[in-house]
Amino acid sequence: MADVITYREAVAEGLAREMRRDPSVVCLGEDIGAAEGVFKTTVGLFKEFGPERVWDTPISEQAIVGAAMGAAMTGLRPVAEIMFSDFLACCWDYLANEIPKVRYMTGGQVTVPLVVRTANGGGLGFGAQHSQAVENWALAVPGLKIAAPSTPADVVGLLAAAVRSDDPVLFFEHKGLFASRGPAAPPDHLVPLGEATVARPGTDLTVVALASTVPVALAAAEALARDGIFAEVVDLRCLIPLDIRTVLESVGRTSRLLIVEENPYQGGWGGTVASLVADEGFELLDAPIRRVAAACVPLPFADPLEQRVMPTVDKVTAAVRGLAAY
Amino acid sequence: MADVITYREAVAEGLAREMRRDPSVVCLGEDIGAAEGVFKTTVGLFKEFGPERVWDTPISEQAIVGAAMGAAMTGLRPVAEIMFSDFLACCWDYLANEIPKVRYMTGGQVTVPLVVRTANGGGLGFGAQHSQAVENWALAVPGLKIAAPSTPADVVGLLAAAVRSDDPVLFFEHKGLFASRGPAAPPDHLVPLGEATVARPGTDLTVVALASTVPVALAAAEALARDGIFAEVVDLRCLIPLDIRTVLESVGRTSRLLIVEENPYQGGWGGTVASLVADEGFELLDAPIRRVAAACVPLPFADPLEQRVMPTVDKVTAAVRGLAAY
Amino acid sequence: MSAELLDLYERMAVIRGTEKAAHDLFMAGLVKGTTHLAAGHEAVAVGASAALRPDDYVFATYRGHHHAIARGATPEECLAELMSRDTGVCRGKGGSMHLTKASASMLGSYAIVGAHLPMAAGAAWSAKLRGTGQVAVAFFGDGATNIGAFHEALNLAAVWRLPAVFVCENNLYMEYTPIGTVTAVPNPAADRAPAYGLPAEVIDGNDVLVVRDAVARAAQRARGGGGPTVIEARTYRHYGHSRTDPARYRPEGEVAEWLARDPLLVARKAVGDGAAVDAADRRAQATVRRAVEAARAAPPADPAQALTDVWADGGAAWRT
Amino acid sequence: MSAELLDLYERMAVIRGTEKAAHDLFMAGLVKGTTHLAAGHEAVAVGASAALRPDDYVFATYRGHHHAIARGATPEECLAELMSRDTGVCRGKGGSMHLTKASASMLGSYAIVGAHLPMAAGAAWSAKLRGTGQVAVAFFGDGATNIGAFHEALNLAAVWRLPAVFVCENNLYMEYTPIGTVTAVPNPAADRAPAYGLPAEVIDGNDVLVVRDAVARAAQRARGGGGPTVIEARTYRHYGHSRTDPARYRPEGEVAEWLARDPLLVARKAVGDGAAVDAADRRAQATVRRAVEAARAAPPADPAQALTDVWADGGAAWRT
Ligand SMILES: Cc1ncc(C[n+]2csc(CCOP(=O)(O)OP(=O)(O)O)c2C)c(N)n1
Ligand SMILES: Cc1ncc(C[n+]2csc(CCOP(=O)(O)OP(=O)(O)O)c2C)c(N)n1
Ligand SMILES: [Mg+2]
Ligand SMILES: [Mg+2]
Repeated sequence: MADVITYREAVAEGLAREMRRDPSVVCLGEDIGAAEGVFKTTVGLFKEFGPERVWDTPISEQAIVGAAMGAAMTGLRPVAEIMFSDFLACCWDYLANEIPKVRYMTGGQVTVPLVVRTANGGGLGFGAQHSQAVENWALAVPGLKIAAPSTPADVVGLLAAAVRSDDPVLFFEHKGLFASRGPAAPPDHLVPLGEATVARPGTDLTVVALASTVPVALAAAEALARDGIFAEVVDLRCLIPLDIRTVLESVGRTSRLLIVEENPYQGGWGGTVASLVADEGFELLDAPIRRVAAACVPLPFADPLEQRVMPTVDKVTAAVRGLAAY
Repeated sequence: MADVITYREAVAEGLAREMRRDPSVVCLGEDIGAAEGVFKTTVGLFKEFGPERVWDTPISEQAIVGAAMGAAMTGLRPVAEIMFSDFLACCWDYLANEIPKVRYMTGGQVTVPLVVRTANGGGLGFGAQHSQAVENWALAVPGLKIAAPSTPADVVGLLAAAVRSDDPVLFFEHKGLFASRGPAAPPDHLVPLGEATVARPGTDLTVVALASTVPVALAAAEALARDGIFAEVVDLRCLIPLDIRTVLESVGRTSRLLIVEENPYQGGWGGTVASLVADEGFELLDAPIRRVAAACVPLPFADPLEQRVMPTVDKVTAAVRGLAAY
Repeated sequence: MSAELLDLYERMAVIRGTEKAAHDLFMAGLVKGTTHLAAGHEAVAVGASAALRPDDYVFATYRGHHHAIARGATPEECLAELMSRDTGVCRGKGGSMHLTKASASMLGSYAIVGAHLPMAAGAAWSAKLRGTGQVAVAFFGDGATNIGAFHEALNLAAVWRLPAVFVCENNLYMEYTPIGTVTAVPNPAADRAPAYGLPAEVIDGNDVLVVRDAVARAAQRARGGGGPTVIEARTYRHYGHSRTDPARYRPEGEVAEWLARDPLLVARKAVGDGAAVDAADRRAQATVRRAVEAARAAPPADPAQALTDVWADGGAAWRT
Repeated sequence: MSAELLDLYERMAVIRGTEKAAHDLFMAGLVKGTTHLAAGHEAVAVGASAALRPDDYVFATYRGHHHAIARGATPEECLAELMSRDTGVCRGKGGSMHLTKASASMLGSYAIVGAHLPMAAGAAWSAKLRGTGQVAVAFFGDGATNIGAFHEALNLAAVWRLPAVFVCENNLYMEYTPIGTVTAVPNPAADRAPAYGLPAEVIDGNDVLVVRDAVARAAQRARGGGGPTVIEARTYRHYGHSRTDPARYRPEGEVAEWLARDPLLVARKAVGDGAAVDAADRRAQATVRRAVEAARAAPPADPAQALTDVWADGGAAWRT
């Protein structure tokens, strides 16, 4: 394997590793088999594992995720693909009401070890119905684990943890990162669910980011470092379990917190992080908690409009400066 | 009309008022017509307005809300009922991707003046799939207005505003409040969307609540007043538009904030309120922001378990004491 | 007299008695929330179970007491669940709408109409991939045939030729609204089967042997690789939709006609031996009586249970 | 020679030319995001429009350029939209997948498969209640027939006898997967119509007159209170699914066969008068050329527009 791979390749690599390891892992989704995926994230799987392990489905999101659930309850470890995360809305009952609840409401009688993978997020001019960052829908649902990697190695490592997890995991692959590159994952690479990482250490303020906003935050931190402002960037990697300890430790060092989200402010995961810090970290804070989030509008198609709406390096840089000067 | 009515009666009254006023208002939903609604919230409508204005539907949540959308785009003002708010998951595409986005993505060419009413919340032993407070799913979606009244008069007043709104409104009626009573709404009563109200003035701390948690907060405030702790209770009434000004003004007076939500902490609307205050009201605060929310579990069936999970007067009282003593 | 039929009769009588007890306990304030009694539908559950292997998967609805018991949940653990006891089949976390007995391959009762049909397709897919010869059966109401999940599940199961059986319990009503007023075809399930290239049968759902035989045929076809079958069992509920419903919307004549075709009466007649049936009734009553007593005596649900079982590690932690 | 047919030809040629321009502009880096060209499907849009009243409602998909233009959106405003211009039909906020021309009763292009079928039912319901005699038409792909919304919409429209027409553009493929491999019946739309008690026709979707006549019959039935009709128009897309798709999964012979049945060729032959058609082609080319020039010259989309039009008051405020 190459030393450097794309995020897109990492998805296929992560899936292949798990399918080799465990014959009960099966994949299903639209165009994932013979066609190797609309985003080319399942390249090679159909060839290596055949139609008994890689299933092309009709356009039936409820049947895809519902069948994955039934299969997960009966001895398989399905990995279902929902092509764009916006389409989770078409099978939301399964993600909100069925999969995350059945273990609890049966008093622990059944277990649902499945992964739902989906291409999340905007920035590519795909318009309002193919660009959303919808991890917050899932955040409000008890019983789902939520992973959203920002690097190829984390894709592989978190995918391994997700597939091996006996709990259902919603796995957000970011469309805007598919073409990005990074070091390949070492053999048997595993990143436990619920462990954030300090993507860049710093002293002046903490920037909490996720998936697409990690490179944005890192670019801003890089630019600011030239001006002597040193931001620490925390990549959450998962929303559930939420590694708030790492955030609080960082804020303990920096006394200032900025959260960078791709989703709109209202209802965003940053609110959960902010309120935990405003409670448990209140005494650590020397400044208001700020959030750079998307505007509260559907995502527009045209480039200049989309840029106006989404978080950008400039917006993060400005927010960091404001907070550092507070 | 009686001086005091139930919350349940207020729903039917509010609908009837609007249907009398505007012939383009039509209702659709499961068992709402001849049967007058599973929660008896459409009593009298079928008799007064007939089958041309009150439509019984099949069990087809997507068709109900999707048809309401098509009708709203073409000259009607539909009021669709989704029986339990949990079932919004079955038509989530319409609430998340279609209804709130079509105005924006067509550059303002179309308008979708509709209301989706639904029975929300727990506390009645209906189990994991019939008890959720799901307003947070909607909060994360730009383009939906969200109302959640706590009193019969507010039901009537907010319903009037919702039906007259040219924007789509998700209207949460709380199952646990249906049997509660309060003063009837005066004629032509209208409560504008996005105006919170101070349900009980106080000086020591601000308690922000919504729908079912308003009476919980009021009961706690009442009990605490006997001990000389005076909590101000703010009833948000709407999540979008969010009247954060009223919250900030109250915190300006009290310096302390407690938020009481029926939903779990993670992903809850309290996070949005908390982070706004932790930013814009940072200097007003003399204590951490606290939230009393449900445990992060699906709602259990059995009474003692459900009580353990949900916010209660005792939990709020304890939290207020803790915060007041901070 | 057929010993098997007598046994099926007794099973139905136990279910009937258990639900009667649930109703009485509700009235006595010992059952909270809601219940959806299946009284009148017993032949569907018992007949189907008689045709299935113990390891065949069953998925049911909120109206699922009969399926849980027919598949092996005990009346005691079901009543204990309804009464919020720690010995409840779901430890008090499920309630009437979610009875589940996974150890008997009864994989759950689901309260979102139609949601379990794709799950059954998935269980059938899993059985096929694992080569176990198991069949997955979904029981659902007439009202469920108009929801999208029905369509998606039947198409997927048909295309993948899955060992699934889709059994509609057509009791003529959704909650309060007659199914005929909101459905474009007379037989809501069977008339849709051709849209998926599937065979269908409309059967008498109140005759336990008819149900047994139809399900046996479908299960055999499924196990043989012939794919799914749609069975529409015509039946009737004796009570209202749920405990709050007096069911006044049903014409008296219709109710009387169906009560005369009570599955227990049908089976009693078919057995032929009145004394044997009376003895079965007495045994059933005793079974139910013991169950009620045991459930009443059981400890209440443990509030600490509220914070367990979200995750497979047994806990509910969502943050560090 | 029929003047009407020549006119229909020219309309198709304008659509073809506009999409060709869109393709070229994409290659030149002037169109961002994605496009789903309908080249090959023109007869469906133009034939249907010829059969409809100007105030009949149309709902289309992300593959909707042909419907937008057939219903009255100008090539210029469509290309301007694709090119992120302020003069775009949706002011740059929609893009290729969401072309909408509400003033021409073209109520939108929707990018979630199947989502617009219930909307069309709702528009038909509204027309019926308001007594306007309008019809609502939903155009959708073969792949859309397997999603739940299809089922719910057709049942509701049938039960309520709504003035709706459901037109499936069966181009044999979803994105890259042949529809036949994931659908349990050979005609994915028409074979489902009986499940809703609806009449259906499978027609040649590449013959503009055939489409016009079928839609005219269906619209007449709808206006007369006869309820919805399902039309399955067999057609083919000339390009891949979207701009990134070279469509190698399609057998060469199949492609050649369908290109020979290009709707423009079919219409050209039917017109009979080669010179007249050539003249129409030249007019169409001129129309497209002017549109491209105008769109290129138009000002870019205005970033300030990003924060308008969420609410009916024109704004986007969500808090005080
Ligand atoms: C998606 C969804 N919509 C509505 C409901 C509310 N509801 C519960 S049972 C029921 C009627 C179901 O009728 P049917 O399928 O015929 O089953 P039956 O109750 O007659 O056994 C309805 C509408 C629900 N649980 N789920
Ligand atoms: C609910 C949903 N699932 C998946 C997709 C992704 N997708 C877009 S187009 C398409 C294929 C649709 O095929 P068909 O309905 O035949 O229409 P065609 O593109 O051939 O015109 C798919 C799977 C989507 N947009 N919406
Ligand atoms: Mg029924
Ligand atoms: Mg197609």
